[in-house]
Amino acid sequence: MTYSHLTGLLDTDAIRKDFPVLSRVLHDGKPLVYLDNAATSQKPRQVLEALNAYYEQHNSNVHRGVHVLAEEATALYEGARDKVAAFINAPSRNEVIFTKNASESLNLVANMLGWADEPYRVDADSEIVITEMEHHSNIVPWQLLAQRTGAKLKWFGLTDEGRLDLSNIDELITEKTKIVSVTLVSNLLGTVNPVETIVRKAQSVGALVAIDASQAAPHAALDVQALEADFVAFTGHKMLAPTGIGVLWGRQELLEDLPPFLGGGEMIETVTMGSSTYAPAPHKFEAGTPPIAQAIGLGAAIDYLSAIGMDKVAAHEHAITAYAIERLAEVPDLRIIGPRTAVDRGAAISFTLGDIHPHDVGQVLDEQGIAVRVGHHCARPVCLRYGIPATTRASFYLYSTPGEVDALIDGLHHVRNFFA
Amino acid sequence: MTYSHLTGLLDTDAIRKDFPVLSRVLHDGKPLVYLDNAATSQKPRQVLEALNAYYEQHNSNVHRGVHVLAEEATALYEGARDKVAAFINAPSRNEVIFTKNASESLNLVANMLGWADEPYRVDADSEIVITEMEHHSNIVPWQLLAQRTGAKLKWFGLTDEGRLDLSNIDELITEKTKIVSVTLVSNLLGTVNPVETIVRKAQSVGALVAIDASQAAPHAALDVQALEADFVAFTGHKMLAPTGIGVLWGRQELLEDLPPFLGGGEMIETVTMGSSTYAPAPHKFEAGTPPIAQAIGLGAAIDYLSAIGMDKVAAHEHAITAYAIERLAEVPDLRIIGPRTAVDRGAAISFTLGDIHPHDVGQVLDEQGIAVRVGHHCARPVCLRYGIPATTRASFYLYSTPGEVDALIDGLHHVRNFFA
Amino acid sequence: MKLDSMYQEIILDHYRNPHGKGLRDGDAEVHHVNPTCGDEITLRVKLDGAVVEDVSYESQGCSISQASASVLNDLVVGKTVGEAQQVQEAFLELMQSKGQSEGDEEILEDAVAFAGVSKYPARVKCALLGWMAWKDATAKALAGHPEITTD
Amino acid sequence: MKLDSMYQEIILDHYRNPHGKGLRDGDAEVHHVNPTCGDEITLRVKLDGAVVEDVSYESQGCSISQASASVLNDLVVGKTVGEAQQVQEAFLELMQSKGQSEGDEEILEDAVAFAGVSKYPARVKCALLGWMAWKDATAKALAGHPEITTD
Ligand SMILES: Cc1ncc(COP(=O)(O)O)c(C=O)c1O
Ligand SMILES: Cc1ncc(COP(=O)(O)O)c(C=O)c1O
Repeated sequence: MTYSHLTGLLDTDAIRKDFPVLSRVLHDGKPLVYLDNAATSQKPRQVLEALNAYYEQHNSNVHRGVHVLAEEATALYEGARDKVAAFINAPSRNEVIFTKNASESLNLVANMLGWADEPYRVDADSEIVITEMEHHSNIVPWQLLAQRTGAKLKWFGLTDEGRLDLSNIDELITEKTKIVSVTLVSNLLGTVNPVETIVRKAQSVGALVAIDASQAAPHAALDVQALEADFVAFTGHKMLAPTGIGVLWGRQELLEDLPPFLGGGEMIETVTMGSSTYAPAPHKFEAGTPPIAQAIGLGAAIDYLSAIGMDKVAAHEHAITAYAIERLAEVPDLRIIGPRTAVDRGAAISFTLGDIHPHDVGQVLDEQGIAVRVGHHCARPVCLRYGIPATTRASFYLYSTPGEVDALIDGLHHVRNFFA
Repeated sequence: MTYSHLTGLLDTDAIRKDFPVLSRVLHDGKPLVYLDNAATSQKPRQVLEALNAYYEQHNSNVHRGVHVLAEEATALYEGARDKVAAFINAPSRNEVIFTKNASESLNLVANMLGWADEPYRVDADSEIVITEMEHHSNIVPWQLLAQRTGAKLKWFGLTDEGRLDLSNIDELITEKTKIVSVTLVSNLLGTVNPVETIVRKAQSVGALVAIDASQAAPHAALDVQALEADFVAFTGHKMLAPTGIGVLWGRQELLEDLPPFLGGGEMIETVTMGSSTYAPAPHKFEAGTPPIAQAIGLGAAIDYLSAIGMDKVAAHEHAITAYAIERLAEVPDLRIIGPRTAVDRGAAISFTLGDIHPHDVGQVLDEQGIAVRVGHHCARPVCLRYGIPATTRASFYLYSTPGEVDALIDGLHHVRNFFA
Repeated sequence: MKLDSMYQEIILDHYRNPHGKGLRDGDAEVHHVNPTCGDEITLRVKLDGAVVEDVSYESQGCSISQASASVLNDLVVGKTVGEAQQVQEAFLELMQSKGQSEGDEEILEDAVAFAGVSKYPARVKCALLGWMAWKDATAKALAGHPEITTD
Repeated sequence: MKLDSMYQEIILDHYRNPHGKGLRDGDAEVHHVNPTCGDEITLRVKLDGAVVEDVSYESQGCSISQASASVLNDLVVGKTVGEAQQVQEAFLELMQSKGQSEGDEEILEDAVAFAGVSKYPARVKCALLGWMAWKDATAKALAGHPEITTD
């Protein structure tokens, strides 16, 4: 096969050498074809080296020490915050809060608003707006907040094409809306959402906007100032970084006004038994020993991505995704759940294959070394919306190749034969 | 120097070879003397190898995949849960919840009780009991809970010797008490607390007991069944494991009855836009992609500690601590804050040195390669109790040597001369 | 090929032509979900005294969970509750064997074909979905008939 | 020895004999804390028109924070608020220089001795504690005297 018609591909031969796991061979000789990147990404050697260097030379608790290791660890940890701030074009490094994952970031927002004073406080008169394509991590925190405060939860529905249905935006986002929380890119459908429209509407009624960028930050340039949202959440493990690290970016004035969530070491200014005052953001929201090594690993991941260039990463994935959509059309009985074009679309493609259950599809693909994810992808409402129990999802990243797309297509033919 | 009078010492020559950072040389030739173990421990090669092996060979998201990597990652992650369960003698592996640190574990308990139904619910009629020697991470979550529910926060005071004053236990723990949360070992004073007395009293009034074992789990055998508490929290980074991983153990019936805290992927049974049901514990309390690699690293740390034997670790630290207390007595103007004997005492020793501020003590020690922690050690009420702004703290672990104690003593003499 | 150890011909046959599928009259009904993958089953048990008269079900899931419900129907209908419980326990044990057991063909009949599934941790829950639902529904049905003893 | 670059003799002198310590009459009072180490200062500013008449303080902390408050007192008392603010800014700049600046002795006088501290990130906050408190207290005092202009 030649892929000369695909433009914007990265030099994956070189890139793949940085990822040890990609040379794994499975089941008697099948090279790993890792197409489960929307679930988690693989880690380049550069990130592992940053972790090892930290643990082997600088490991110490941060912020409170005057000894060399403590100063080095603090400089590395806070240096990672600088890298994140630059990566997302944050106006201030103090707006970058480290969490354990995107789920914690989103729960942090929900809980801050539950305990906030006016005008932010979510209470029985408030409305919360989400969408039907959210990941469970951007649904359940709002359900819990609604249950606990009496607020009303509303949501945008989806079109048959797998896009947000904005037709009733004026009914959904009203004077009662306190917060709108929406994903930038759907992890199941792959849809890239027109969040500007939502942000503009929310601003007009004085509602806050949180953006779940978990599937966006790894794949394209993210500019929190251009987004004009109030909060942006994402997760390290999907963008070449270790597990155990997430980010919440929030606007400085908000972070100053909103109450803390978790209490403990590091987030205080002064403590007496009777009461405490809190450190300024971001520390106010980072209780306890933070995920130090993991933040440093995220910094190294950002260095890696930035050296390649996020625009180039996006172009590569766009080419691979377009090619995959084209080739998936060849497979009989295959139905893509989500946009069937590569326009406004991320690199995750969900589909059904006749009435072969995704579990079975995934199992037979696995036997050929092809790793895809099957199930509801923590977005069960999307499956309900499209009347399917589950999907098979192939998702790409900067190291994915057109050859891997071909392997997937061959694999799917094999699946069909197997269950014929 | 010969240390033949010290009994129970481990073979630290062998052990130290496993810890790369311990061979670091600072400031033109001063070997690192790492005495900041109560803040965080160093990591043995075996733990780093477990992390690297995970990332280089098995990295995948857990629980929802049918492909090989997902199965391997799940087996490793859940295998780590088995190791933790065995390490603390938990009746069931399902009682082991992975968090990001001890602070999150303690906040999780406080929040569960705030949102619980009767009989666990903490409300305006309830009382919460802690102690004056708690780490901020076991103070602030309860202050927040008290503020948010109207409950009353009470606490045990301290004796001049640095022990819990239990004389008014019957006034403190009453029929109104819903929860008593107390540290097993103080991170500042080093005191080991008689938690059995507190547990018995709490049981007699039907209150729950949470134990902060952050400074206990790394240093001696921990048996949650023998403790008879309801919750036990600890943190990985202080026990040879990576940053970014903590544990909450809770009794099964409680975990079944109590509501979730963070919402998101992994913690659900089924989700519709209107409402969700939750997975059984421990998953109910693990929203989002967990700290997979970090849990696996904790498992490797537990393997390392268990191979040596926690009783031997405890004996080693006891010998070192006794020796340090003996030698610190030689330093003029040095006042130990906390028990002045090695009985019922952990391996953290805080002290003041005349009126030389701990920051200055720490800085001058650092110049000699000696890493101690200075400040209030996230336990400011203890400093207030003893009328001091801060302390210098030296804390030992299984790789600490009597020679390092000697280096500390020499260093302290040098500090005195420097500021004389 | 390793895969064949999971997808035995017998399993694929049951999957293509499930036995006893559909909801009929019952003494108790349960709805079980596999939270990790979303497979679902609604299952009814009808008892005739101490005998399992019918097991009817509507389910949605993979070949393994479908086939396993079908085999369940084959194996327990017509048996006394006590006998059926023994089969259920033997099946549970087989599924937890991590590929170490071949299963007792005397008791498990066609269900021994699932031995290969026990090597795939992610699929064990699929195979058990129907059986756990049956266990639960039977307990419910028995609770409504205290006169029936099963041992 | 590297340490000597931090603990200059001038600093140790100020630490042993702090200038202007103790709380006296003032137009505004602030209380600042260094949350990472617990150092505290209560500081009062007294203005006489546009001139800093007195800076009085009670503080608890390390040699660096003590000495820095003492040097602050030396440097700003008697200056106009505008001049004093320039000194404060020069000192802040020096402390943020990460060891890259020696400080302008014309403006900073004794305070150039703190240049070495700027290499120790954990101690920069100690050196700045009193100065930040002074800045804050002065802003408060000025707020009470809208007639005073500082530029
Ligand atoms: C007694 C005690 N409790 C709780 C903690 C909090 O642990 P972490 O910072 O890992 O959440 C610590 C350590 O800092 C501690 O020493
Ligand atoms: C869109 C989206 N939001 C949120 C999450 C949650 O991320 P995490 O599991 O790291 O908390 C994910 C990934 O699982 C996701 O795809």
